[in-house]
Amino acid sequence: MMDHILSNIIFLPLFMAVILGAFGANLKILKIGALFSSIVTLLLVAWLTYHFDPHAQMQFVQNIPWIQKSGFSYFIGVDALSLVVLLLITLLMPPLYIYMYHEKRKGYWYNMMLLQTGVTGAVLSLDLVLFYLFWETMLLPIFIMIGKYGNGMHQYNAMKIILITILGSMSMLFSILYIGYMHFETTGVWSFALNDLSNIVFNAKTSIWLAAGFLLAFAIKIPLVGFHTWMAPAYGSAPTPAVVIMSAIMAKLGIYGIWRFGFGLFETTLVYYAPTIITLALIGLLYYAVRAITEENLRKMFAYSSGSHLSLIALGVFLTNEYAWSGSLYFIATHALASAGIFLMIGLTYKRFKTVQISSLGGIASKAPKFTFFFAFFALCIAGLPGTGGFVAELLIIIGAFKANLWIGALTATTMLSAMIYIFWMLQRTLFGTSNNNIEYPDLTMREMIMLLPLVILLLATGLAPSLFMPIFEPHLNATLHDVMIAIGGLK
Amino acid sequence: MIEQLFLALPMAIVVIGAFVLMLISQSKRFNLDKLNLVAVFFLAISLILQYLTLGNHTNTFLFENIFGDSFILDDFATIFDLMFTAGAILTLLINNDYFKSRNYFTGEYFTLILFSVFGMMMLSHAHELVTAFIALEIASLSVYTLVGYHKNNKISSEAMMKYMVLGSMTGAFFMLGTALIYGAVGSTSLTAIAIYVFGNELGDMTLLIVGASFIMITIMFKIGAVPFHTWVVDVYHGAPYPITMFMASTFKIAIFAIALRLFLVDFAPINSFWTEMIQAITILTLFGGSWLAISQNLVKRMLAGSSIVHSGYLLIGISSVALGSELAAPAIMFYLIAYFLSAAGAFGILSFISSQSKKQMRYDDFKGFAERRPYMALMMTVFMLSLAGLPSTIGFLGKFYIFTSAIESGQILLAGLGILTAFISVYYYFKLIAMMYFYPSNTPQKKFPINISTILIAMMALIIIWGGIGTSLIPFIPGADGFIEIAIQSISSLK
Amino acid sequence: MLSLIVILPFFSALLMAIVYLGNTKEKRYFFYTLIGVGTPAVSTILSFMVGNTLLDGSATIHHTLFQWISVGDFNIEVAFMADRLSVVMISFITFIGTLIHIYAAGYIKEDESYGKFFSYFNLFMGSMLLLVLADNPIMMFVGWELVGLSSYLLIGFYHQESSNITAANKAFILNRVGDFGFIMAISILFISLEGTGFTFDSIQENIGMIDPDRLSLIGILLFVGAMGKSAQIPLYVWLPDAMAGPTPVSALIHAATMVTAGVYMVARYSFLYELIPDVGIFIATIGAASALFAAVIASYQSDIKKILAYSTMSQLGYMFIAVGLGAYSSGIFHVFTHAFFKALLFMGAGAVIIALHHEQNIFKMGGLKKELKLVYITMFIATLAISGIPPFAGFFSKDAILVTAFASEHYIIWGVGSLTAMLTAFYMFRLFFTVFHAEPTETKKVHAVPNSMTTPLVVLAFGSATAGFLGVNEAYGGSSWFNTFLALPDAPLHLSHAKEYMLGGLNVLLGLLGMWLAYQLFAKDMREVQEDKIYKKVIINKFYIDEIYTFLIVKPLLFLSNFIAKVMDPKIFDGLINLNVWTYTKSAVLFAKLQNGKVRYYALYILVGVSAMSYYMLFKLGVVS
Amino acid sequence: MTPELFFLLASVLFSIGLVGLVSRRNLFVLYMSIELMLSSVNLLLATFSKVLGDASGSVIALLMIAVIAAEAALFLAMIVHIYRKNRTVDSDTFNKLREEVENA
Repeated sequence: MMDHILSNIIFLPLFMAVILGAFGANLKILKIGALFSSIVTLLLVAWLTYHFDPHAQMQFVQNIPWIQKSGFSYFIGVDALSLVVLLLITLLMPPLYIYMYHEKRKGYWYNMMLLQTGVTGAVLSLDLVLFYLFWETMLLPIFIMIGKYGNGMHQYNAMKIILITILGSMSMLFSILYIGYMHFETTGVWSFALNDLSNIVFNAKTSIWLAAGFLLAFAIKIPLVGFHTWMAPAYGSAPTPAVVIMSAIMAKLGIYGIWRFGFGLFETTLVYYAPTIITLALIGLLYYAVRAITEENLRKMFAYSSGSHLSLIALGVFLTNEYAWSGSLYFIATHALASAGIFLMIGLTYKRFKTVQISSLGGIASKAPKFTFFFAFFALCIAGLPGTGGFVAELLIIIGAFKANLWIGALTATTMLSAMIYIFWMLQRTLFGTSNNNIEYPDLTMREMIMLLPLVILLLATGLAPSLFMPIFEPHLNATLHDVMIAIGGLK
Repeated sequence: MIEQLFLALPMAIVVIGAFVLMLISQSKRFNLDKLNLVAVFFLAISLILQYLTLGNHTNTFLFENIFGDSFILDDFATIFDLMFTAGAILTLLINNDYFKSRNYFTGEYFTLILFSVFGMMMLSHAHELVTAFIALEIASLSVYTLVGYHKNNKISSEAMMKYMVLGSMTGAFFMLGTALIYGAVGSTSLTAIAIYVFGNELGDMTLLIVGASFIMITIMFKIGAVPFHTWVVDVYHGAPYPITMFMASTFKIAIFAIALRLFLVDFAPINSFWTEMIQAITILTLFGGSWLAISQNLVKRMLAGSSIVHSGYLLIGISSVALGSELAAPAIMFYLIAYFLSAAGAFGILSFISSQSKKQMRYDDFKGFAERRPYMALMMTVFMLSLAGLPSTIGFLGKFYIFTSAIESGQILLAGLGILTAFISVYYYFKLIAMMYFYPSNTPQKKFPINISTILIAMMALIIIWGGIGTSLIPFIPGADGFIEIAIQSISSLK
Repeated sequence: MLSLIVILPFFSALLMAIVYLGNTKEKRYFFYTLIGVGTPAVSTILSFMVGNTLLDGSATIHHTLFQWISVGDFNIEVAFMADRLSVVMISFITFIGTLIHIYAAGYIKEDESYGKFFSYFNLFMGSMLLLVLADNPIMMFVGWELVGLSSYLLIGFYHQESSNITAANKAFILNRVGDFGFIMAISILFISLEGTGFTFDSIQENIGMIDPDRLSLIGILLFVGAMGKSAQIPLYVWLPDAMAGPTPVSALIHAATMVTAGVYMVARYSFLYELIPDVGIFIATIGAASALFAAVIASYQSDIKKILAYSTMSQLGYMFIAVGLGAYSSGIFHVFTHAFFKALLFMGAGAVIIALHHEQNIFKMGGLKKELKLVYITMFIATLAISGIPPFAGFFSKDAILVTAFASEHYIIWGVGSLTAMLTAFYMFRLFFTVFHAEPTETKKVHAVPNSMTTPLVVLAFGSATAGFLGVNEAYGGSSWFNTFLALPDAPLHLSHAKEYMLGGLNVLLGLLGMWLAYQLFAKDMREVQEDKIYKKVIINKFYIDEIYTFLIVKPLLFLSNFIAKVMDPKIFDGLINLNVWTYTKSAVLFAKLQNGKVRYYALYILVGVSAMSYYMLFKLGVVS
Repeated sequence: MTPELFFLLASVLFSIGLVGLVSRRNLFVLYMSIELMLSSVNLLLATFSKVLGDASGSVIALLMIAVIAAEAALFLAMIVHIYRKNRTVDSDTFNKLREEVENA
């Protein structure tokens, strides 16, 4: 169990899904199985975290030749970077299953399990082809969930997200092929393992194109401004669990990919791209925020909000200094928790009201105080209020930005403002005032509270005592940053 | 002598089976099931024999003292034979319900299938141009007939007519090429041609080159490369499902048997002569194919169009060979296997469905399919993914090797275009998946029928998955490595 | 002990929140009162104890709770520092805070979300104390934000009324604009310190290493933060609207404590500001402008709480004059005294409002001096204090400021200050007379005011009467004990006592003049101000500043957002994608049209292909070139 | 009679066949054109075997004739069948199989 722990973590949900599907399990069994798999993975990851050594690089590595003829290897391992995302995935799964408690359509559950395997694998794989495999695998469940269980123009939107995303991954595939071939050309053996490929020296021109291939894929996933047209429709029409995964995990995988593969393979080239991406990120930061102000659909509003925050994270990554990097990684975690929370709340709103249009909400506060508290809390977390994790992360990124450049810093700091505006206006129209409808508005049930409390506690903990969490990834980040700095000739 | 016979047996058994079927098909005592079983029986024996002969070819030419060097025996040919027979068996078994659901199927059908298989095997073994032509004609003529097999159906006969007119026209080109080459070399045996080609300078071989180009026209026509593609969509559409499946999966591959043999061995020294032309045709084929594919309503026609695109990918491989890529030839071989499996599976499901319902398979007819038949939908999804070349399927590996070979031979543009068209193909394949999954079904869920066809389809789906992710670490199940092994072995046996 | 002062309110807030959310219907009057009022009382005692330890000359007390964050050289601890400045602050904050809590217990009694109120209120206390006691800028900023949040929550306490929430949002967002400056300031400060520690002490040591331009940039940005919190021009517009909250909130947050945070912050960074006097002048100018501006508007308002709000703003202006000109302790002194009488005024106003069933228009009151004897007397004291009539508290602090302005030879600022002093007396007594003396327009039955509300008034009245004596300076025979205790780096001022007497006298005269004017105009018969003249119209509408802001900021923002929603996303970005798709499908259709089903054409295509190939061959073979 | 003339004749015949395929609509004419093409090829083979003084060319020609005969049988059968079905041999009338192009 424990010596192949990573493989277990990856494949347990899939295995569970296959077993249940093969025996045509009935709904009850299915629910229990799904929850069980998620909880077991959570425990495994807990064990992993406990035995994790922050000062070592790759750990629990498992490197088995997979398809020798073409040098694919089943090469997985975890370092601080992937551990953070891994923790997020496994932490979010049980609440999602609790949320889906009333879900009767079986396909829903199978998709979620497949999805978990997909994202987990993408996070843990260190072989480019393996990564690509999982990267595509996690698209399918999203595709099906949006298209089948979504609302609005869900068929069209599902097609849109799948096409635009696959356009990105195809470009990445091209780069992967090329890099693999270059390794073959230089060394005479096929390999797509990250640590082999990172030894290749590219000439500048090629590496610029190769990096472009990867960056396009990641930019679409994040999405940076300009690659974002799939985002709002997809978020708008996806069912809540899918939205949570998309905003809390998959969008983060874009950043993760830049970190792992971008900086893993061609640091110098990324420095070449840094100005472009920093510009895009800064534009996105404001663009999305401004767009969100007049958005009527809550899901879409927070889609734009997370777009804005992810631009901030991308900015932090490309600033390449320790404050910004720690901030970004910390923001990945906290924003994932916060957005998961808010999207769950929106989902609960939808369950109660059958709408998420702000104009048809209002006056919730006087009807459902508990609901109001949680909703407002998560909204404030998104807004980066002190005492919640988001603040710490934003603070670090802002400081990093100022370290890079005064003007970038000033623009970055506007995030303190921008989020505030739309969130507070939204709160006013959604929670407060007098209700536009006299439907009976049930307050949170016990189950829903149990589902939400872990997120609340974690968010408070990350906000009040970051020093409890940061040491997990601090050393690794510094080491990586050090290497990068050496690679790009120490230019800051 | 005996050993020679043993080596000749696979072909012989097939043709004998054809004759036997021809005889017994008249008697009333044999209904379709029985005939089907007989046909499968002969094919199966031949398959087993081929499998046994695989790898132990002591002497290269069949009955050298009789036929001269017109029949070569090597793993390359044998592996193709394996695919032909396997394809035929799948066609026969999977479509068993289809035959019974349609009233126009009679015993001759099986005869014709076996004859065409025999023709293809001859083609893969042919080491002499006239033999190749005759083999091609045997195969083609039976396929022509099969296409028009639904006599009372207008579009079936129309498809036959078109295919036949155009096919014979290009057949003439093949013959012309043969004649010219004969004029140049003084013999039509590939051995002599190879010697001649090695012996002379490019400039002195004008006649041979012209002849070879004419032969190439026929090949391009048969694989449906733009602008020789126009028949593909119509004929695939007009033909009954089993025939479409047979053509798409098996007959198409047969052409590559001779094409590769010519291109890789005998014209190897001069094959760079056609590079630019092939590249041009490749680009046309890729785009023309995907253009045809996205503008279709019938799934059958869409698959036809997409099969043109797949020919485009194979052509990428060919041009890489011309530019001296090491990986290209095995890549083509592997891609053929991958495409064979995927296409056979996809068409198999189509014909299975249409055996249940008499509908024209439009996209809209698939609405709610996932709710009616969840497992079928799952398999169809697998085949679609494999055709689209998404990872964890064998189709992905196929594209992977093709593109890698293109990159190796420095055709970055072609590789890029290939990936672009692969992206476009995602649209029309996923459209089907969307149709199957996104819409509710008004009829309740049907039970998964356990019979030979469904089991075979399921097996193929599993093979496709395993061929995509299968590692040879698990003993006795070759997985992806196994297929690559086969491909390399077959190519290396060419000489 | 030090950390307890801060943590207790937070803890009790959390406790009450949980209990409240547990069952919102139940009143639990006793429990909430005990926890809610008890906690500030406890912290008051603790603060006095801390103050006592400092009084007998001991140095600053540091107390580190735990390491908050440590990224590279960015080490921030949750640590508290009690030096003399912060001790003074926490003493009066907790003291007055407690009084107001008691007052609120009576004021809010009937409301069903009693528990929520006290939870918020304690949250505010905690945040304010955190702000004051913070050992490093980051912690200060955390407190700074949290007071903003709690003020948002409390302004929007009556959330059924959407306008209240609008006011709350306005307050919070404008505060955030300030915080935007603040965070930029501290970030730049940290970066420029290059990792030599980031507690106030270490900053003070290494402040020299920053070049002056950078330093003044930091100073200005910090002051932007102060503008937001302390409602100075141009970020003041939230303060009048903030009166939408319950009166105790206005008394505690928007009069006594939170709004003075800006002043405290400038004083806290005095070591920084003393290096950049030019910025100081700028601050002083802003302060003076705000003071006058607010006073003018106040003179034409008719809502009792709005008047007080504007007067708060103008008093804050005084404080900024002081700190801007380097007289930090005078500034803090005014903060101190102002806390007493302004809280008193608000609570008195609150009492009146309660008595008249939430009537806030002073011109609908009148002649209440008989019904509300106690309130009348206390309010009178407070009014005298704020008008700077000796010997009440306001006189000494305000006088000190004006003296500083005069002494530092910024005569314009001084003049503006004096003029404002006159106006202050005018509008305050205008309020006083109209509410208590003038003949009521219609008779109304007055609702009794509970003791829990009146007792704090008395205590504060005593305070506002006497608090000034703590800081009596030499000229008036005192030792200006307050300033010496604070020991802030004040700019030395040289002014003969004669001049000081003269200035003081002038202030008193101006005050009396304003008083007399108000008496003439309003004591007998009051007339609500009419918008008959254009200048009145402008003033009564607060110079249309809100409208201008709406036009300059809100409108463009909404327009931009709509533009993105309507044009950028669908037309530009989606448009590009759709254009590609369109061209592709169109070409596909064209290509598919070639499949016209006629076999002759198919043969033709093949023939074309053959010809092309033949040409290629001829070309390659060099027959044609 | 030099072989060039035969080559010329053969190519002319072949071209006539091609042009006929493209230009004519009657199925019989199409069939004839194809026959023409194939026969021209036979002529070519015969000529080559004469030129090279090698018999195999003529043998191949004979083989060809057999193959062509087989094809002819199928072709004619098809034409007859088609004529029975829809009383015409005009190839242009058979355009059921075509793209029904919807305005995509």
